[in-house]
Amino acid sequence: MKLTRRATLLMAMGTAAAAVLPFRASAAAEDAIATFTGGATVGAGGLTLTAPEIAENGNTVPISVDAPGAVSIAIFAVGNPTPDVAIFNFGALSGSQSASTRIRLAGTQDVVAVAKMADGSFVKASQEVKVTIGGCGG
Amino acid sequence: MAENVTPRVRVPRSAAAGETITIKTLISHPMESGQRKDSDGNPIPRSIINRFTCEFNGETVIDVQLEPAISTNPYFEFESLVPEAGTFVFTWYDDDGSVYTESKDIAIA
Amino acid sequence: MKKALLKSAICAAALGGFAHAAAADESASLVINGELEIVTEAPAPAHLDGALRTVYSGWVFRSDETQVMQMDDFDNPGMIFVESGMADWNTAEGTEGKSCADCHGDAEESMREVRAVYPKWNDEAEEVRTLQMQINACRTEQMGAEALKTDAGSMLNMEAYISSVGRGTIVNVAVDGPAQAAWEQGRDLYYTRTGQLDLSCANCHEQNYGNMIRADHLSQGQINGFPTYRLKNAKLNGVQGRFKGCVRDTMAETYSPGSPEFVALELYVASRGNGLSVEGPSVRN
Amino acid sequence: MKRIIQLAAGIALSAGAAAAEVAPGDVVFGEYGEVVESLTGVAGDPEAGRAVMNKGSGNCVACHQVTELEEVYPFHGEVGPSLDYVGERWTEADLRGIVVNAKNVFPDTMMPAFYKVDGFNRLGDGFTGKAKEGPATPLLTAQQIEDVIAYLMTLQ
Repeated sequence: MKLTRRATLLMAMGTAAAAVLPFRASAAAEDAIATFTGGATVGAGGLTLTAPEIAENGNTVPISVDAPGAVSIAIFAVGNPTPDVAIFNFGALSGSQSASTRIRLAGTQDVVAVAKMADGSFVKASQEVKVTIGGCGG
Repeated sequence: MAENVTPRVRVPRSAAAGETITIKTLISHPMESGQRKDSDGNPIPRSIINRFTCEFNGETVIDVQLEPAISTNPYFEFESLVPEAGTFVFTWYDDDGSVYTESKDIAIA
Repeated sequence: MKKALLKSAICAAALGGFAHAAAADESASLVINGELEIVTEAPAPAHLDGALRTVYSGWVFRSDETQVMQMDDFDNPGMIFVESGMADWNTAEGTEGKSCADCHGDAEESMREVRAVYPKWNDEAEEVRTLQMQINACRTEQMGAEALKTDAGSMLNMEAYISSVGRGTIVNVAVDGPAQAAWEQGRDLYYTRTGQLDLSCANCHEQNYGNMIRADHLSQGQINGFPTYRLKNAKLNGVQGRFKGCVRDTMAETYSPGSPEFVALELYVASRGNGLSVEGPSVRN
Repeated sequence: MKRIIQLAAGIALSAGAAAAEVAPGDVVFGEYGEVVESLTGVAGDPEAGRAVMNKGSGNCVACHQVTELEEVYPFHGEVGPSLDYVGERWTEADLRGIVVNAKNVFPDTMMPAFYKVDGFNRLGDGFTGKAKEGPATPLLTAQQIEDVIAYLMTLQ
């Protein structure tokens, strides 16, 4: 990914800002999550989100989700300009309701996973991923 | 249109009937997010893989909706039940209308 | 300023710069695909004259997540480019209608020991050649094909393929004999400060490896893992392109990939890793 | 970099008003590399100096740890010493000397000179990798250096 110097700088500034402010999902993130849940109440438990505490590069961040009994799991990067990341829909032959992938994070932020369970209920898990700032360059 | 798009999958050659196996997939693709600008400051249009599916003998294993926040060269790892011998079919759908597929047979050991 | 204060300050600075160079993670071990053992730590070669006691692959400085990506070829996105290189190896090109395979056969056998000894003196041409220069010599002189651009696309794919079949062999670049003059030129460049930031390779990668520069964990700058897939730009990166990036970040006028200066520097830096395994294509941040 | 150039241009334009400003070549160093005189005659602004510590400006935290800045500019380097209590350990003149040209104080230091325009090897045009046409622009302006010194003096 070729980032312009300016974009990199903006990203770094974004990171700094994210670090100062206490976490609050952006309106865009809240909307994206609500679109997935249909506005239903979201509980906790039964969903494991695995992400690095510190990502060496925000361009390629490995993450995993696991929610036994889920129908689907959506992932959101609440600090990205567009918070949606992916939705995993599990079919009849899924061996487990788990998946791993690699995602892009535009700076330090919370990654949120929301699972839709077989009974129609929703659960949520989130983890902060600190995206590093390089020392070199302007 | 994205160039040199090549799908890759890793599936065991055989499994016990009813066993759960791990599958890995990787497709070479730039996943152009639509949020970047070229050196002249013009936006580079979005061009991503937007959906990935895995089926076994016609039944869905997983069906993934991808957004631009999925990294270049999209990678997935997931698990599948193997009730019988058969064929996995993997399909990637590109924004530009291209569809890439790969299939792998699995035997019952 | 009091003289005593100055002395203690110099002492503190020296501590910050040298004694503090934290040890790399000596417990990490790299085994690829569960079978291919990679030497990521070795006694420093004698020609470093004690500048380093131990040499470490850049792999040991990376985070757990990045390390894991290199431990399985399916998880290593660099292998995408190896596949392209492999296809090119078997493709006839140029006026002679020959492929690499026509002369060299199966690269897994014929190329296994190659990456470990490059850059290398070429008697006939009377020059030190990087692996990329040798690939182009083959193309232009044997195949009648066009030279590939240094450190770009197809060239990096081929270099990655040739590196991949040499993984696990021990880097053993010759520093004496006819290569010695270029090696010395490379050594001088390594220790020469450049740019408005006035930094040499050694400032970061010899005096401060193991330390953080902002959130970057400084490595020894070893190149046994090149070409390397960087998470930063999600593609293969060549050694000399990487050199260029580093020199640029000292706010200097860089040399160009393929220049005699960078060829000499590649020889010298490669020789600093004598004793480590060939590792390319590696995964780095 | 662009911003630094603009700032420098601004200073050049207002050269008349900033007559008191000391040019990089005219800085007077003491026996141990210290610089007693303010570069501008205008008191430094510690708040502005605090901002200079970050990447995109002085980038001090790339190498130096400052506890007070951990929240606002996370991830600090370990290459140089911590700057906590630096205002107790050094005088203002010492700090000014180190920021202007640390090599006058520590000959082998890795720290760049932030107010120096000559004597470089292969001087580049910012971070472009291309040669710089014409004279160098100092990494920080005279006032930015005064601001940083004012900030560092608050670290007590």
